[in-house]
Amino acid sequence: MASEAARAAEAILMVADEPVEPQLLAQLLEVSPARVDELCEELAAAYQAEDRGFLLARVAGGWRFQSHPDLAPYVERFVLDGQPARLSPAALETLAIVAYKQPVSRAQVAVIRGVNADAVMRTLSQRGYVEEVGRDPGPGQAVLYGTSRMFLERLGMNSLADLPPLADFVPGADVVEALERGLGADDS
Amino acid sequence: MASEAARAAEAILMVADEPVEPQLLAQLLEVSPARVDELCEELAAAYQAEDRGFLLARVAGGWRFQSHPDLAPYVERFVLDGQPARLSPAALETLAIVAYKQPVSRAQVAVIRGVNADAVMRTLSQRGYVEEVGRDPGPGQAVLYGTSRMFLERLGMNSLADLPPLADFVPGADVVEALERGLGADDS
Amino acid sequence: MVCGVGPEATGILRTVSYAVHTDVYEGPVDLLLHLILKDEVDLYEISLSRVVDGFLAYLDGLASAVDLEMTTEFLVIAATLVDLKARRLLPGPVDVEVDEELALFEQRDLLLARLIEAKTFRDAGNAIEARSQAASRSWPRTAGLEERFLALAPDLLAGVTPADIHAAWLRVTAPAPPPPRVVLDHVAPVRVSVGEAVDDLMARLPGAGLLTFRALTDGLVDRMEIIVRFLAVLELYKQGLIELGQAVTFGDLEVSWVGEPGSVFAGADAYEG
Repeated sequence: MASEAARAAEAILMVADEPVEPQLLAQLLEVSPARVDELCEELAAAYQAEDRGFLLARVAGGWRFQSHPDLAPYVERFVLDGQPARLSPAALETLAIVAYKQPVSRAQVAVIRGVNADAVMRTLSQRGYVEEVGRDPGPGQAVLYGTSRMFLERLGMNSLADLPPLADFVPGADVVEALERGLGADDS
Repeated sequence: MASEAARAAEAILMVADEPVEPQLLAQLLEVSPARVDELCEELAAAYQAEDRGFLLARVAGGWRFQSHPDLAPYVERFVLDGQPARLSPAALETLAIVAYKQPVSRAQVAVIRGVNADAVMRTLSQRGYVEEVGRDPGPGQAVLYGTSRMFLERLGMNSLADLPPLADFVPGADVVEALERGLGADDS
Repeated sequence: MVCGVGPEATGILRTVSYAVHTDVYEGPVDLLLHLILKDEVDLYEISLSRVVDGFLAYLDGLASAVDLEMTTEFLVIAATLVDLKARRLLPGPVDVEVDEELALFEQRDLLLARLIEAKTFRDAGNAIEARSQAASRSWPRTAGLEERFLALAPDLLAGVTPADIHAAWLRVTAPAPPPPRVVLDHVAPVRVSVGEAVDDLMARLPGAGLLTFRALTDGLVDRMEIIVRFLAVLELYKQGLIELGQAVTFGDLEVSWVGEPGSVFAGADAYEG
């Protein structure tokens, strides 16, 4: 017999239209947030063991039901909205800078990219991936940007801590060597 | 091991906002409508046997997931405590765009607001303030939205003509001046 | 000879639509940088000036609809190429002091650090794309409340008046701060081609003996014009018409005329028109 709290969590998550935070679930179920995470993890494991066509996932700070990625070919045909258009390489690079350096101003992004970043930043905020998160306290009070909740949802991540460490992308010795050769460093 | 068709049905029903007719499911799963009903009945029985907090029900000619009636007290608490009590400024702005520009697609709303409007539009339509009023005849056949009868009632209006007309907007003196300059009115 | 485009390069092909056409190379400019870094194209063999001139002509041809993203991408790559090429063409640290050698290393390290940073974020961006592609295979449940609970839900329009809707409309359609202008000042007004810059240098240098690069670019404020001028200097250096020197690290680049009187610029025909 499933526990009342687990069943209540299933019922609430079924009518929620966005991820539900463990704190809220805890308050509604009268258990601790840690217990909520435990319950939801048990449920998620059960669905997986039963080979269900859906999952319970922790996304953007909360729990939500979603379709199993295996079944994308079927769901695709059902969902009328097309997938959002892909981002250009320049936009992706800029998004990565915002994701890892946030909060960050447009000027700071421009310094790293070596080019004006206004157009790309506008695209990213129009698509809902980045948003204003504050103002630089220094002179000029530049607008500071960070990634949005939608960014986490689109990436299926619970929090920014789920981003792979930036160090993973620092080029390896072979690439650095090639770059150095390009700069003529092997003369000496 | 669950059958592919049963899993696909679970995935589709999980992401559907409304009951899905067996005919549509049959087409997507490439089985007969009778087989769809059989599959869904099996799934519904399994959820019941597992004592889940949700059920698969046949409603209004289609199948849908919904919360188990047993757990209504929890869901009610979620509705009362877990949902915002008023429209956010962003939602109000979106509603204003739909009110004045209807019929309008989500993409058009996003362009006017400058940010993605999907989540807000979903809330507004779930609350019944806006509704589908047609499809764009152009390619893609985007869903077009308008305000609902409930919107009029809640705002105490008889018709959209009761909205303050946009022409009431009187541009400031500087704007008028700029317009006149632009039209060459100062030549005379 | 024209370089082939290997399959590993196809990922780069989509990034920049401006193509380079020179005797040694034809293809997207981003790929060119990639190949140079892989030592598959000799930097000496590429006429950077033709790449830049071609791009400027291309921008002119576009008239109004300039793709800002592509333009800025090109400038980054062109600047990196110029930097790379300058480092190869400038006299090496033959008998410099240890201090100066260290400073040279530092300078090189700075550029290297920038390249590594750029590559790091490009790869991180690709990882974000891969995650987003994987995540997009799952769709969230968004069905929301069943009808029987809707009556319980607080009326979000409580207290909202038609005037509020009107005010919200005015707020959202208020003239935004002027849309960021597509600033092409750094590209469009440059009417001086590398060929013209070469002509100008050929006119000034023989009589002057030694001039600093600073003096040669005096009065130029536009970064692109300075780059064009620098490319012209490099072309003359390649022809053996000038010597380049730098008395102090980070000091002024000195340009001295060593060509015979009456020398003509051999590559001049490449710049006609």
